[in-house]
Amino acid sequence: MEETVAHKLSPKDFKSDQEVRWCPGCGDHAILNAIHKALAELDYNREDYAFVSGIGCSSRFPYYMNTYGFHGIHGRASAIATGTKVANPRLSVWQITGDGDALAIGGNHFIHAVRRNVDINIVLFNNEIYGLTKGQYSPTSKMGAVTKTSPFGTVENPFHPGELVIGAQGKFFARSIDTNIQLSQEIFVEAARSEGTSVIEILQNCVIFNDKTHAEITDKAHKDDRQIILKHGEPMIFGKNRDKGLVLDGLKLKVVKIGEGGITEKDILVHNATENNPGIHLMLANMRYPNYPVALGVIRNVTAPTYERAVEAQIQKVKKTSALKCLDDLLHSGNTWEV
Amino acid sequence: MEETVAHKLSPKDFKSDQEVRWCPGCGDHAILNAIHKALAELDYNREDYAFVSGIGCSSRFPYYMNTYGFHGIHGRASAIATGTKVANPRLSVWQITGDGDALAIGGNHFIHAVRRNVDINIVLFNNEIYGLTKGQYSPTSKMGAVTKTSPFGTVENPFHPGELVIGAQGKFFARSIDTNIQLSQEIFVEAARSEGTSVIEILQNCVIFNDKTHAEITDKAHKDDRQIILKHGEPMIFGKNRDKGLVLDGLKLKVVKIGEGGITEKDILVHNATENNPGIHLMLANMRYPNYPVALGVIRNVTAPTYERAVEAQIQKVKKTSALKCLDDLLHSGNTWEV
Amino acid sequence: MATKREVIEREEVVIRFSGDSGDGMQLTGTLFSDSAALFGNDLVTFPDYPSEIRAPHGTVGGVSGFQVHLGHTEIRTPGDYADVLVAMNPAALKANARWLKPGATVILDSDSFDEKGLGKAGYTIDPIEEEKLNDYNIIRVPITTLTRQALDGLGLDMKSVLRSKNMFALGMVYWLFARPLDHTIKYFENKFKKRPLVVEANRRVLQAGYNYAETIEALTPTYMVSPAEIPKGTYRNINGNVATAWGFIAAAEKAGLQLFIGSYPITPATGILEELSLRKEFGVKSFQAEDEIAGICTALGASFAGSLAVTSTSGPGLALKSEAIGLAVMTELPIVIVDVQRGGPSTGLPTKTEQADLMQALYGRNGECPVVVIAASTPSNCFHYAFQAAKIALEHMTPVLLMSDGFLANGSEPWRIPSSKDLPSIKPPIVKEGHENFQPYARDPESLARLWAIPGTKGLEHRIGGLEKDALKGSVSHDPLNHEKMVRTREEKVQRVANYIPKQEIEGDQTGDLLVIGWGGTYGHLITAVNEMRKEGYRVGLMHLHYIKPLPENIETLLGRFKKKVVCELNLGQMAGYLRMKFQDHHYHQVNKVQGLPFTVVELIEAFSKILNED
Amino acid sequence: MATKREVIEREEVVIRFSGDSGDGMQLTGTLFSDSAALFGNDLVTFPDYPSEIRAPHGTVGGVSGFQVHLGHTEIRTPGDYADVLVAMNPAALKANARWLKPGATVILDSDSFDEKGLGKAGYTIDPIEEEKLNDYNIIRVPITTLTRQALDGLGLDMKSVLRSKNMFALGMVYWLFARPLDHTIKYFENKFKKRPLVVEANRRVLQAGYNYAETIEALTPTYMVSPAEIPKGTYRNINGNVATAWGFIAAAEKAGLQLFIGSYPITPATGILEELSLRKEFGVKSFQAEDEIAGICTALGASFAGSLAVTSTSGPGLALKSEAIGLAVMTELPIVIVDVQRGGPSTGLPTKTEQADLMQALYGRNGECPVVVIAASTPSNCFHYAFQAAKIALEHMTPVLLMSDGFLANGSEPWRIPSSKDLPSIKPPIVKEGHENFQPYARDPESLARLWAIPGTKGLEHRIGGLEKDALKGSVSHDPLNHEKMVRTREEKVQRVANYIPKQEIEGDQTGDLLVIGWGGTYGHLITAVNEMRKEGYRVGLMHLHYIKPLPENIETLLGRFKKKVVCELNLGQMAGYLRMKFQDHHYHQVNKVQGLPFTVVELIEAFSKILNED
Ligand SMILES: Cc1ncc(C[n+]2csc(CCOP(=O)(O)OP(=O)(O)O)c2C)c(N)n1
Ligand SMILES: Cc1ncc(C[n+]2csc(CCOP(=O)(O)OP(=O)(O)O)c2C)c(N)n1
Ligand code: SF4
Ligand code: SF4
Ligand SMILES: [Mg+2]
Ligand SMILES: [Mg+2]
Repeated sequence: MEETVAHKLSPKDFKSDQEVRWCPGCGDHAILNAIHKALAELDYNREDYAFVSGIGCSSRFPYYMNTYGFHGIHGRASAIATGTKVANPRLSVWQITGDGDALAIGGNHFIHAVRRNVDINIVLFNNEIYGLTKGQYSPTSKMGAVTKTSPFGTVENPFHPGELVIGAQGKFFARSIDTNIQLSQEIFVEAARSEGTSVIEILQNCVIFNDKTHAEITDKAHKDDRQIILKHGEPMIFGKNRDKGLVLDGLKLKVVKIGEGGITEKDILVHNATENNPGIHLMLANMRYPNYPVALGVIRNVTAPTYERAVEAQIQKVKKTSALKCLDDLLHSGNTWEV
Repeated sequence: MEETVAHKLSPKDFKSDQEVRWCPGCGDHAILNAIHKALAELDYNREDYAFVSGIGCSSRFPYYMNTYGFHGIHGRASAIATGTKVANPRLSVWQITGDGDALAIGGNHFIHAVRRNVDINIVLFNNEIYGLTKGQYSPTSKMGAVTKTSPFGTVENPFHPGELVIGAQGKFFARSIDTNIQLSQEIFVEAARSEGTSVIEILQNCVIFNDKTHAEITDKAHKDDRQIILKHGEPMIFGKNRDKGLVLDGLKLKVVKIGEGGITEKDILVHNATENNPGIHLMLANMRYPNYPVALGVIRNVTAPTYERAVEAQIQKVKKTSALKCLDDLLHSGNTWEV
Repeated sequence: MATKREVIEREEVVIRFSGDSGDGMQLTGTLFSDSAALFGNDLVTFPDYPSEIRAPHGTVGGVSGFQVHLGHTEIRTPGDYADVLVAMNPAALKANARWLKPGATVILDSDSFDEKGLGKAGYTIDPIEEEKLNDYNIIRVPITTLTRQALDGLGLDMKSVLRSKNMFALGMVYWLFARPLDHTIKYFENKFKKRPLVVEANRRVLQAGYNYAETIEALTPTYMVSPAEIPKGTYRNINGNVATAWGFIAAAEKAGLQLFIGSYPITPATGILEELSLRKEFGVKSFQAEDEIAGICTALGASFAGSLAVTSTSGPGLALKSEAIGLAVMTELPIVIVDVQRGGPSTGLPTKTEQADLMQALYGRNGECPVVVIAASTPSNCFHYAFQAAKIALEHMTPVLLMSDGFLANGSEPWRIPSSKDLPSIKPPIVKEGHENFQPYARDPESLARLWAIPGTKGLEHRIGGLEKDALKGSVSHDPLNHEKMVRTREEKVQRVANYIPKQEIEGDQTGDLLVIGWGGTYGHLITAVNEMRKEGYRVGLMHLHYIKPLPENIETLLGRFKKKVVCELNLGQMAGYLRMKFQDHHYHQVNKVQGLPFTVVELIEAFSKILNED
Repeated sequence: MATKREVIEREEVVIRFSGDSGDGMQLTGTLFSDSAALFGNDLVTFPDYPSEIRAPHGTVGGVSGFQVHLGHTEIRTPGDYADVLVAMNPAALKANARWLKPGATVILDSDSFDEKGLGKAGYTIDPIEEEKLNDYNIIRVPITTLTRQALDGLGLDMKSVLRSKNMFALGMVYWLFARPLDHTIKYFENKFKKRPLVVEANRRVLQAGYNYAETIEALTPTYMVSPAEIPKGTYRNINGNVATAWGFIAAAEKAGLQLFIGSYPITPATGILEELSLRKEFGVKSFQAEDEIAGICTALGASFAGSLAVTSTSGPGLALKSEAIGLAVMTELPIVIVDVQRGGPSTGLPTKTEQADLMQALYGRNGECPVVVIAASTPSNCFHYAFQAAKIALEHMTPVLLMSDGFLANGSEPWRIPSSKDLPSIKPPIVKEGHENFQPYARDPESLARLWAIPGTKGLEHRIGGLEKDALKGSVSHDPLNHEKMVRTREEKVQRVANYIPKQEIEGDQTGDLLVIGWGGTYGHLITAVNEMRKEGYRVGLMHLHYIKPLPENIETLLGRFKKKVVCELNLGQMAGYLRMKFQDHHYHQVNKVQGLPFTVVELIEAFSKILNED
């Protein structure tokens, strides 16, 4: 619930007095930057923000925000954030988490928050590694990744956060890249304004333990051809020359070249983030290089009732009809007798 | 890995000497029955089965099997089963679990087992309630369900097990109904023969705390019109008169009547359980009454490498190349010096 | 109604209803005890049921029981041995025969004592023979048949008919105690407002049982238990779980805060969550979490947001919450964690009572991680201690562990209803907008409670978390001396709670030969045993501990007043160990029992006598 | 190489390398200690680093240190105070100045002592002034500049150039101790086989540092520390985590079982999982689980399937494993749980050492839930105690908790390599096909270990689980007396382990005035302090406990031999409390420290003297 703000805030109003302790070059710095900017665009008072996190490099985030903050324990941020939001729905609650924090130890709370559609914004810093513990593989590390606990390569399929979110009935999923501050900022604003659980995956670079893990996609030379930035209501066009696009081929997506084989711009799929049926969003979220460009932007943004409002509504309804108004009423309800 | 069995086993060989302690009329009895029959069809020796469970009415299951059994703690069966299978891939490992056990407290281990594709068979007894603790809602209870902990109705979206399995990269998902012993048995056999994590959801009736929760679908009078039993390679036809079918309408499934509007049998979709792209399986798993018939049978069965085999393979590979053959080699590896 | 009754006046009587899990014994017992309470008796009840929902019909494992101890005098325990046993089948007899007083009255459903029934219960010869009950007052009644007859023509299906057998037995028992039926009939009228047929059926069967008892005359003598002389006031029956839930509602009202409970169902604690889920009219936010960890973590989030936060569980769930309790200790947020203990270890005996989580409550966390530990001791005083737990948590900014157990949770007793205005106030150290030089870890110099600035309060934005905190600013600090200071401060803060709680009292003799020490749900049995001993001329006192960490400051003085001390617990000696750590200079005897059952008064008296007679 | 050296012979020297987290101090220290070990010195190392990966450059919070204590005599601690400090920046000086011996040598990178560097470290005046180091041997060297010059023309990028500064400092230190460079050069040749440029760069800078030290002559006198006189044998350096991992590999080989580890990374325990993940050649199945609960539960599944099962963690992870440890106790499956303790409570001080998980290890579970608790005391004896933990778990069919800590885990020392054939055998009670009348809870009458029938074994199919078990059949039992019997049996089984472990020994005086009692990673400091006291004529003994539950049977006798006892721990007194519970008749003094740091020998001696001088 947005309240009137006395003076417009600026990004630096959100910087805390704590020294930022991430490694130089870490992608986290840029994300912090984007959040500072996004909050300055939103209409909450500073005291109405609560940043909640688990444990990990990324989870140090709340210390760097001049708002209320709660640096939790590993994996439990979704639960803490849920409790905070349900207790006080007027707060703007943000969960900051890593791929390990959210999807390894915290996987269960994560999918349950998404299922319940609690109105929190979950920013998932996906560096495909455990940074803070110095370089073990995570549930998003690519199959075969060589890390300190997989010296011969991992033998497990990674989770794809978007796919898991949809499997858990997610209503909002977006993706950005640490270095694309502008896009991240836009997404954060849209996420904050959308009610319900918003999950934003940020492809983040850990310079120390997993440098360049996203380089195939983020590399300057190729990024325009390997990324597609989706915008609701706009055709799915990408490429350095904006001459590539996505179409449906049966039940699958296909990359086509505009102008080749008779394809024109109007053959290209138009992105509808608000479509309730998750089928196409699942396909978009799952697109991977080299077969497809990787989708960025808001992939899914569907309106649905939020958990904390339903809780409040139920309370209001019962309050209206119940005969019990105070503790004494309760104590004397039902069978009593005098001695 | 199947071994030679001296004599063919019969269902009653799998009955343990323990009294079955479920309520009379509970759907669990029929499922037990179906498993006894399915095992008699398979080619494992009795001592090569391990049944692992969590806590719940359903989780008492291992006591009723004359095989190796491990009644674990609430929610952790997927992890225990994973450890058992990885430690000894020759065992046929079955996890028996409830909707609370697997999807509430056990949700994380569940999705991680599915992601890793460990070759275990997970039988999920979905009665949409916590039976053993006497009737609280579960993560699969329908929105609005009135239970002991939701006296005014729940306000949360239920998980759909099939959808969650696909979100976690599931390779095998099937659905049956407690009372359809024949179908359950067939599915169990197919699940056991398919390598990787097989998840089988059984719509189970809890006569005491959630009686008739699936009745809309299972009711004899309507079941043929409200269920569709999918078989790989066969058209998706259903209905008392087998005159209804499924077709694709853009990206969505549609129910049609054969013979109406020019629709003939060959227009009906043919079920391909082995299609890697999960899109259509997601739609099939998500079909719900009254818009659609509920899909039963094996909805998805895709071949992929299993975790435990990859682990073994990596060990074999390293063993071949490593210079260290025994403990003494290890102790003396690297820098040592004499005094 | 002309039969003349032979009536015996009794100070107290114990009756046990017992039958198959599906026979409705819990309801029967509850209805009987409600009537007894309305009549003015003091009473204590004890439900005892298997962990399966419906264990195999007719087997000993499937027997469900409900014991009621009612009296003209003060009643403290559900009674060791029964005067009257209702046994709906042979298994019920088998399970309970050893708990009968010599010569007790046993009402049997003779219809169920057929070959099949006897076989299922494992009887090979005549059960009365096998149990050596020949001299007892055995009343064989074809309850099933008579119930069927009573309902003849009403058009009920057989399942419903059989389901009302219990009302026949209850009717007989009402006659036996000369109690009116109206309360029970009213219960059905209320409960089945929209199903008059069900009301009528229950009424008919109840009346039939009553009439039958009157007719057969086998039940003379009947018992007369006059109303108890207890303090004036308005009373109600209450069990421990409901009392706990209401204690929190009371505390929230007194503190002016919203009540939030984040919990996951687990026997025997679920009742607390269930009761609070009903209380939406008080704005209670009850959150059924995906697991116990989420239960406490959502509660911590709510505490951070300014609610009175509670999480309730039993032993295995407490184990899961360990790590998050550590976070509560480090962030110094108020929260109450309720542990309704059950038989352990592991899943153990989920429906049985035990006191073996004490060490876990005190120490089951990584690092030096002190919390306040409080234990209730009767079903009704769960209200008081839940209230106190919340008050301490909020005023001292600390997690508080409230210990209950299966015996308290499900047991019930009449409770004199307090008035909201007589409850103490609760004043958490909440800071408001405009507070100058706010430091999140600045403390009240007396209590050492830190200040509580709630999100939404302008100008007090700050960050908390699980890493070690700077002693004032609350920011992360790795400074060695700050760490030592904070470790000692957290411990000291908990110790200082001792300045805010009542001194320990001793019941019975204030000095003497034997000090009985107990805690938790054993209170009723201990005080009864102590009183019996004193009647026999022994000089015995009872020190029943409610505040366990910190202990009241006068404990050591009190210990010195008795020659011998004995610590009685339903575990292997956890409180005894704790006292040895704290007050090493005293010698402690132990009485321990780990059977998933309460003590019996008889075994306590025997143990005390033995200790007194040793040198 | 013509300069004549002024050489001082020293029994022992302490050197500390210190710089920014990114300065490679851990590697520098490790290389130095490897060389010292190869040279024949005895030594102990102690790494000390912040919990951020790269805390802000140049700040005190971001300083990473590595201390080496080497000697001609037996070395037991990393040393309280340093003879030589290498400080790569002002923050490193600031963080370590208080740990210098009077007159110590300090090597500074003068390039980093510019205004910016001083500011970041919080120096406002000349640091030498501020730290009162004027009388110290301060060697200012423009290390950055000299490194750059040494690499001139090699074509390295600036980042790589700066990254090899540490080798310049190391080269200087090698000269200072007259140690050869070849071991370190070989290390680089091996490590960067495919990057000869990197090898060359490191070699050049190392040599440059060496040469520079020789040239400036500021470093005279140099130290001569002769090889130690230690038992003959083959030695290697080993840290506690690797030693632990190898202990399990050894146990698996001796037991003829597959080794399975199910773990989740957590500082400072991760090294065990990492080391075992490397050991595929021994068939180790290392499973990185999704969390700590899955870590232990997969291990339990593997134990059920017949593996030697291990799970490793630190305090917060142990808290999460509590419930599953209960399951292991109830199912009586063998498993070793390693707890590498760190500063707590909650997330606490993750990279610092502490001993505050003892109570959690002993009691942190619901119900009466006994496990064997063992603690290692030096980096290298982690091998022995891991082996013993596995042996006890397997032979007694019980969970065993092995306690280590951050100090042991990361610290290293030379270790005389044992031979596989000298290790004891391990014989778990595995039953084979054809075993007659198999009962899953039948026990060895001596040890009370139950039989172990492994899935896949024909004819021995059975079920286990967390509900209370029938004493023989292992099926579910709610029988009250069976429960009491099983609770006592599980406790007794753990107690009987005392019959299979060595008697407790005392080091130093066998009777006397003061018995110092310790456990875990404090051993080195305690024995050094005890030896110092004895040199001064006091009659002091050290009782360092490795077997904590059960305690060896002769403890009480030993306690009686000393007038005073003092329990020394890095917590608030957990072992002291435990001893009070167990041996109430003795009075225990306490020395406690909770700063995330080991004891210093000096503070121990001071505390002991005080206790001895009190009456
Ligand atoms: C209960 C518990 N288990 C394990 C840890 C150790 N731990 C801290 S952060 C972390 C993983 C961090 O990875 P991620 O969430 O991806 O964050 P990143 O550091 O990469 O930003 C682990 C395993 C812990 N602090 N607590
Ligand atoms: C740690 C823990 N938390 C809670 C419980 C209580 N508990 C036992 S079973 C159960 C839920 C059972 O529901 P489900 O898994 O759906 O099984 P069902 O009984 O319906 O077959 C719960 C909450 C427990 N035993 N352990
Ligand atoms: S270790 Fe990686 S994720 Fe962590 S702060 Fe450094 S660069 Fe960032
Ligand atoms: S309570 Fe429900 S699920 Fe449990 S045994 Fe009875 S009918 Fe089955
Ligand atoms: Mg990460
Ligand atoms: Mg269920």
